[in-house]
Amino acid sequence: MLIKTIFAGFGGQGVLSMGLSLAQAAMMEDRNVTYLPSYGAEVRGGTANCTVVVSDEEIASPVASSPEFIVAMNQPSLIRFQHQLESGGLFLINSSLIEARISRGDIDIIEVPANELAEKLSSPRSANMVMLGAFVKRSNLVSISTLVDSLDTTMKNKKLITINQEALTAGYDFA
Amino acid sequence: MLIKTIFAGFGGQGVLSMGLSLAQAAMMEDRNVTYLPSYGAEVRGGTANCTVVVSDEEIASPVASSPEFIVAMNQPSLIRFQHQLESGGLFLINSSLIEARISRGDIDIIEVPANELAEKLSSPRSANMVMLGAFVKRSNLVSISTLVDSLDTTMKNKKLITINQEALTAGYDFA
Amino acid sequence: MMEKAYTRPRFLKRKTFHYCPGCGHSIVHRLLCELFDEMNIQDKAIGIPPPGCSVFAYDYLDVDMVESAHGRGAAVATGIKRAYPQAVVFTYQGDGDLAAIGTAETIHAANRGERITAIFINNAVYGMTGGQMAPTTLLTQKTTTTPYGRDDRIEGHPIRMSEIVALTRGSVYIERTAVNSPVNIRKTKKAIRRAFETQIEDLGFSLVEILSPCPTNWKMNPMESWQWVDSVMIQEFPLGVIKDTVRTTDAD
Amino acid sequence: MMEKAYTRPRFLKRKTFHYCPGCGHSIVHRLLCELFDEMNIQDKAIGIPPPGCSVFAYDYLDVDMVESAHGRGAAVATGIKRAYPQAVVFTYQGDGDLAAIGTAETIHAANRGERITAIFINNAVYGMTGGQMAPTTLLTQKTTTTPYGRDDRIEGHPIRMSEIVALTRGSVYIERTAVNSPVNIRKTKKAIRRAFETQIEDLGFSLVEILSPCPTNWKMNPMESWQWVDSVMIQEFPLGVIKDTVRTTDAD
Amino acid sequence: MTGYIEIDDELCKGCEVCISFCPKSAICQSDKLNTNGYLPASFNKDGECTGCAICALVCPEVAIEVYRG
Amino acid sequence: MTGYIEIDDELCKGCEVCISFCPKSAICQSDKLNTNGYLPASFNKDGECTGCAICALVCPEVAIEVYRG
Amino acid sequence: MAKVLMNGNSAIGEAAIRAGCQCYFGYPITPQNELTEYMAANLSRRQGCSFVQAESEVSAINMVYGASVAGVRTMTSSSSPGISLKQEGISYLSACELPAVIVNMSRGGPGLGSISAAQSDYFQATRGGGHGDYRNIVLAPSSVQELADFTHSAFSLAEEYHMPVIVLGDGMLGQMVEPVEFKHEVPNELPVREDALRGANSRASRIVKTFTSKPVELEEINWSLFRRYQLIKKKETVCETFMVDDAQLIVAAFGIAARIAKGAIKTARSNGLKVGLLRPISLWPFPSQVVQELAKKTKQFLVFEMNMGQMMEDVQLALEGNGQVSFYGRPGGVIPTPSEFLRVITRYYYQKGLK
Amino acid sequence: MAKVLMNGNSAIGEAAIRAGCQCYFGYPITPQNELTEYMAANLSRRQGCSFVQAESEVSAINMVYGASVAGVRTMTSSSSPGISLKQEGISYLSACELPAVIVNMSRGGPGLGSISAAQSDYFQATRGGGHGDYRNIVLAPSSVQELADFTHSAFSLAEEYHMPVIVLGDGMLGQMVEPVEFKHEVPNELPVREDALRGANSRASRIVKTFTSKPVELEEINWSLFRRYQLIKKKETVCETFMVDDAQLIVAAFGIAARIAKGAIKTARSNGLKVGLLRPISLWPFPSQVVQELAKKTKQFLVFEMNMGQMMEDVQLALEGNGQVSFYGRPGGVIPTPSEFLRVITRYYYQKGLK
Ligand SMILES: Cc1ncc(C[n+]2csc(CCOP(=O)(O)OP(=O)(O)O)c2C)c(N)n1
Ligand SMILES: Cc1ncc(C[n+]2csc(CCOP(=O)(O)OP(=O)(O)O)c2C)c(N)n1
Ligand code: SF4
Ligand code: SF4
Ligand code: SF4
Ligand code: SF4
Repeated sequence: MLIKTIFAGFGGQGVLSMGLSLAQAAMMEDRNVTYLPSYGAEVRGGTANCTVVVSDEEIASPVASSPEFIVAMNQPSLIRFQHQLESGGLFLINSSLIEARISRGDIDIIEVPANELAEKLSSPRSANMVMLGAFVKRSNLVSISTLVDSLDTTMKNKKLITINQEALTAGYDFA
Repeated sequence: MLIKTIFAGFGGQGVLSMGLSLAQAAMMEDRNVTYLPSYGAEVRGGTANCTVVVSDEEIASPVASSPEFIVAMNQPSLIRFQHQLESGGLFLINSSLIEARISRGDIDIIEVPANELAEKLSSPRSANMVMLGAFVKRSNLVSISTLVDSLDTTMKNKKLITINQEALTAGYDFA
Repeated sequence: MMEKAYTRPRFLKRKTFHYCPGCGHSIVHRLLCELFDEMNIQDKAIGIPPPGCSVFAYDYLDVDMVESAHGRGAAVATGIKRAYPQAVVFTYQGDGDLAAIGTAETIHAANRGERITAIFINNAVYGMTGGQMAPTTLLTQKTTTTPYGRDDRIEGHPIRMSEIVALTRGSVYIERTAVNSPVNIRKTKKAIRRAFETQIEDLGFSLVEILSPCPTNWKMNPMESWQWVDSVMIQEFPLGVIKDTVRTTDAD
Repeated sequence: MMEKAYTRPRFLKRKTFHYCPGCGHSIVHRLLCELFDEMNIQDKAIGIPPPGCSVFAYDYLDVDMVESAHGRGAAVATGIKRAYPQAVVFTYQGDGDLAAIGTAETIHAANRGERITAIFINNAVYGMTGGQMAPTTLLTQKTTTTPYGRDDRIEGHPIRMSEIVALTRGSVYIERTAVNSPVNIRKTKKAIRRAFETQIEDLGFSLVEILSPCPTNWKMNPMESWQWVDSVMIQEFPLGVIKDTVRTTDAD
Repeated sequence: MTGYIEIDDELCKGCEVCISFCPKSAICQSDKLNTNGYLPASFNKDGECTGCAICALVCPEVAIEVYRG
Repeated sequence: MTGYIEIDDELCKGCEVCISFCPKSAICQSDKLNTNGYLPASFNKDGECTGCAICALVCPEVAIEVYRG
Repeated sequence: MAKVLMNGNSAIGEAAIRAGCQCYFGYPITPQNELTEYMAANLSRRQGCSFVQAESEVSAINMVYGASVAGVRTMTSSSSPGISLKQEGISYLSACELPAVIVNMSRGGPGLGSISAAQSDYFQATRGGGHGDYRNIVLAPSSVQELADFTHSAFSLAEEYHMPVIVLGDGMLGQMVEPVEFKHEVPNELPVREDALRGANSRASRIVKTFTSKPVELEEINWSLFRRYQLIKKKETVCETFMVDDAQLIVAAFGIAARIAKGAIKTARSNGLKVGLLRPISLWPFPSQVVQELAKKTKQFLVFEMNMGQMMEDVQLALEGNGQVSFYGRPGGVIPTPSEFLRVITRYYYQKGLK
Repeated sequence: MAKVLMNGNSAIGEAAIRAGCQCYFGYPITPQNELTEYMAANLSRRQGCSFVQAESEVSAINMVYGASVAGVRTMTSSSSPGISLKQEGISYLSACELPAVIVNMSRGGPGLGSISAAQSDYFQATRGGGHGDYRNIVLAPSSVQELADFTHSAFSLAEEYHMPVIVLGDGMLGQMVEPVEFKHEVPNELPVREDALRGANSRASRIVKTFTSKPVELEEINWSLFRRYQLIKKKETVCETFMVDDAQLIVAAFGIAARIAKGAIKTARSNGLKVGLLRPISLWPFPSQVVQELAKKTKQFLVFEMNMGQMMEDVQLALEGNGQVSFYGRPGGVIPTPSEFLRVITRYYYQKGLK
């Protein structure tokens, strides 16, 4: 079992910490895991994305040309990655910021109004964790409890931790 | 036929131009010739020497570990090079500046009071050419006439040329 | 009927800048393109952008351009100018590039009086590589390689490269400006024009140091960064003409 | 009965110098050895002679010494001092070494305020390699690479490195002296002592620029060359304290 | 009003610099993201833009064209 | 005379610097080359050397030892 | 100690500190900045330690030279173009027999190239890109864990053999995050070499140099270095083999490429192809004997590198003709996936008529 | 034109000027100073030409880069340590496909080493001491005449293939004086390349660069370079053979070593030993086919280099096992005499039981 996931969005949306938290949780569940952020000269505040590979065996490459899961936090990411998804894969869409539709029939699509949900929790910046919670519910990659615990290591600020943990659960319950 | 000659002396004694003039003459006589000056960090005004190889075939190396001829313009050179001379070889000594004797019976030694002879010509700085003239007489490497002509190319200053050409002949006649 | 009061310069290629919102680089790019046109030197200009956030400058400036190794802009410019003196040659260097690895190349090109112009973008950090300390980083300023703030006892004081270059007698025009306000932007354009002129007049080496906001690595929003240039940077790097041997007499 | 008024310094190894007759290098060597003794730092001193006529300095100075790559003395010294701050670290560099290829290393070590001392031998030529132009070569001076005399339009003016280094705020003591007369030689020794003191007092970077005769490459006899230092070199490179932040307040 | 500007939504990165410098506060931020995820500046037509072109002078993205008359 | 010097013939390179700076002209050049081919300086014993040590101060070869008393 | 998630660059930094690295000298360059930044955060204010962001890579390597002369454990890191600038310094370190650790997280070249991962500095690292006859031990990790482990051993090797040791990684290894375990604690006492220059205190003064006007002296230095290199070849050659026993085709790859290859080989095996992996871990000394051993059973070798074919030459040199070498290379920073490479393996396998 | 006596360094300078070299950028270093000085005397004040003594070798190579971008014939020269400092620049020149001539009059290494002649920069020159996959044509002269001739052809090759060409000499070739004949006159018009950057005058603006955020672009650059390298291997491989037809033992040597070897071989022949010489003139591309041809008749090869064994690897690579390779090397600047090497030849000849 080897599962590749791409998280993509704007620079400010906390896409990378989605990936890191997932990776941390996977490690805590003793799985093999790699996390690879996108880096490059062209990345100047613009879009960001990262790839997380979770597996039971050694992982050959942290790169995912055709991932099983894609989480798109904004429209450009949807456009850029929609054709990369493995057929039969799952595409999570942040419907708060994305209107465009995907023109593929061979994949599952789930829409999560991540920003709205975050607003409801009156913590707009934790839309990413809402999305991550929803993702984990559907992907079943790690247990939501491990994920919640993982924030204790991936985040420093205690106050933020609780807020984000709520966000995770909210997303999880929504999906 | 391949003949190696080393000219050695103090920095100021014009040792290098002796070698260059010989090389020039050899070239003018269509022989193969190489000239190699000593160079190095330790050479700071101190001693200087050069090697001239004259041959009828291609010359493999411009270096002379055991030369057929050695011309020593001063005492340190004599000390340094006396044991390098090929047995049966010829050692020319500037007796004006050298008292020391050579402790080898297997070689020919010729003493030329180069400085005195130069003084006589009232051109003390041309002791080197006196010595070169004597050298050519005994070595027969090139004809004295070619050597005399060679100065026209190796030297710039016309006045010096005539003085040095006289010196050459003086040395030639002496030896 | 309305006439155009401002429109995109013709020698600025039509492409969205890759720079961060509020970055000063693209402003300087625009000024250069306006000058290529106004001074009509577009057909003589050769630009040299070394690595740095502006490594892609050739995607925007519609003149001949050649990439250079990090810090070697002044040497490359020397080579070009010596080979083809008719050209108007300029480097476009960051503070890491010009004031750190390029220190020797810059000072000696200036000292030789090479007829070239250095556009020196001082944003007090290494932008492209992610906000490390630059020689121009201010005291106590936090960067990714001075996480505890720059300490003069350990990392030394910010270096005033323009003043150093001004000591060389081959340098003829040096001015420090900024691109954080309408008036400073106008002055910057004047300075660059003047620098190009001294080159064209075959007088010697010219350099324009431009204080430029880097909101991303300063961890500020654009307007905060524009104000920080005034409130902090200019205290350490005063604006103005540092050397003008043509107007005044030799400064050193 | 007679007592010794002058005898060979104990930390000067017994060996004939390889330098040319009248060369200033060996005088500076002697002064250093006298100071190792008088300041009793021989057991703390670490010297760095890069390539140059003085590359063999370790044959004479009886202290720990390490060869450095050409121009990198200040970087090597930085490494040593950072690893072992108790040492008294000095570089012994020619003008080609310190003012040409070593420009960046020197300026940035000074700017960081490294507690090291640079002994900077300015003889207006590259001696070891046979008398090529140095950054300090005077205008119209003929060298093997300026056979027509140095021309400021082509090769630029001689560079005043000490004044440039003085602009960095990490430098605390900078003086220019000469070794061409009894009084200048005495002043040189005082300057080096002062430089070592500022290092030992942990104040910052110190540099002593020493105008030094090179009869061989100047094509003069020793006394002519000693006089040329006065008559020509000092006009371009005025002697005296250039910076002393301890005595006076910061110069820049 | 004696002038007006055109802002290219897609070039704009929402840095708000023009907004801060506009002497007539004739520019405000729009509330919908452009495709690059920025909230672009938008010209408020019934403000009193004089076409002074200060916004264009400061705009890092060269996203503004100014008309005067 | 109140002082005298010893010159090491073999260290000396005949640069004549000591000769030029000796205030009492108590040093002259010898007429025989040393083994390195230099004409070394030589001390003239019946000059009036004061042992001021200026020669030693300027000698590039550290070839001079000075005695005073 | 428990596993932690870390990117490769930071893992190198942590491992170096635990190996007693006292002085780090570096200069920013992507994709190794996290290492420089890690040292800034964790070494710059540490008691008795020092971090300097040099004005250039040239300066950084010469600072390393100085710190090593003073007897402490020291390192520098950079990526391809920056490593090119260090060549003179590396030659000096090698000549003066000074220990140092040099990390190259290499990127696409030549020129400014790309900041993506590549392996095209193999020749530079193994043949010595600097002047003169010298070699450096070159270690090629292929995971974050190995980056940490090899960095640690690099310091010991450098000290044992008095020479620079190069850790040759790449941009992807530096950027990727994996669980890593650090097996050593930070030493309470920082080691100082016996032969350090620290002033002629109750001992004679010392000289560290190579320059000589007598070539024979320099020849002797070269020969003594060479004798040491022979010893290192015997004792320090390391490599990994995977499923080679019955292999009809052996893939030779190092670093990140070996890791990708291994993934592809597993699938190839499950598809019934008899494919094995030879992964040199020490690139110099190169595991030539192992290659010769393998060549006794397997005749087909497929070298896979993220360059135009560099390690390939070492495989050919080792084979001396007993074995056929094919090459698959992706230069410039392109990183093929295991499945892409699987297709390559499969094609070769059948082309060569293997069953 | 008649023969003149000249030292090797000056001969290179004169040949370069006659090849239309317009800009020279250098930095003093023994044993190549006569070349820099020759250019100072003969290029610095020449109409339309330029000589710059740069502040360093790093600067010099980047000035060459600039002059080449502007379309003129340009060169730099140095010796081993200085060449190490040029590695990044050479990588950039190669990446941007810019013609340039680089002369290395190499000396003893590693480190500061010695100023005597050596051949230990072979790997650096032929493998690319800089980062990334690139090659340079490397020519190895063995006489003052060849220094002149090869310098001239180096400029044409550089321009034809848009790449740097290295003339790899040594300290002795640079210092020695021999008769030399210059076969070309100084061109009345200095050539300017078509693709020069000289301003977007009545043409679109041009960009010279390699940097990209898309590795595939960089990969394409690498592949196009590689295709050119293949072509060069076909067309520009040059070597000399001497008395190889009936040879039982073939000596392989380049540059000054080949010249010494030839002298020794002549004597060996007169002593009845069947010895021949293989002298690669282009070190890259290396004359592998010739080696393979020779290996059909001769099985014993003795590689002689003034280093610890570098070209030896290319001989082994070419032989692929059909032939035995022995090595005799003198590193550090030691220059053996023909008679010394004759003893070596003789010893090997009988050890290998050759008749
Ligand atoms: C030899 C070399 N070293 C390091 C780098 C990495 N690098 C690229 S740009 C840069 C400096 C960027 O800072 P700056 O010059 O201030 O320009 P900015 O990005 O801030 O505009 C560095 C260190 C490189 N490309 N080459
Ligand atoms: C990288 C490198 N470039 C060039 C040289 C050759 N070189 C040795 S010393 C020197 C400069 C000598 O001049 P200077 O520094 O002024 O010292 P001086 O000999 O005049 O005392 C040079 C260029 C070298 N050894 N290494
Ligand atoms: S990092 Fe800074 S300098 Fe670079 S583009 Fe962003 S704002 Fe501009
Ligand atoms: S060349 Fe000049 S600097 Fe060098 S030893 Fe001779 S006089 Fe002194
Ligand atoms: S200044 Fe330009 S980029 Fe910034 S908000 Fe205004 S229009 Fe947009
Ligand atoms: S100064 Fe010294 S070296 Fe010179 S002549 Fe006098 S004693 Fe001799």
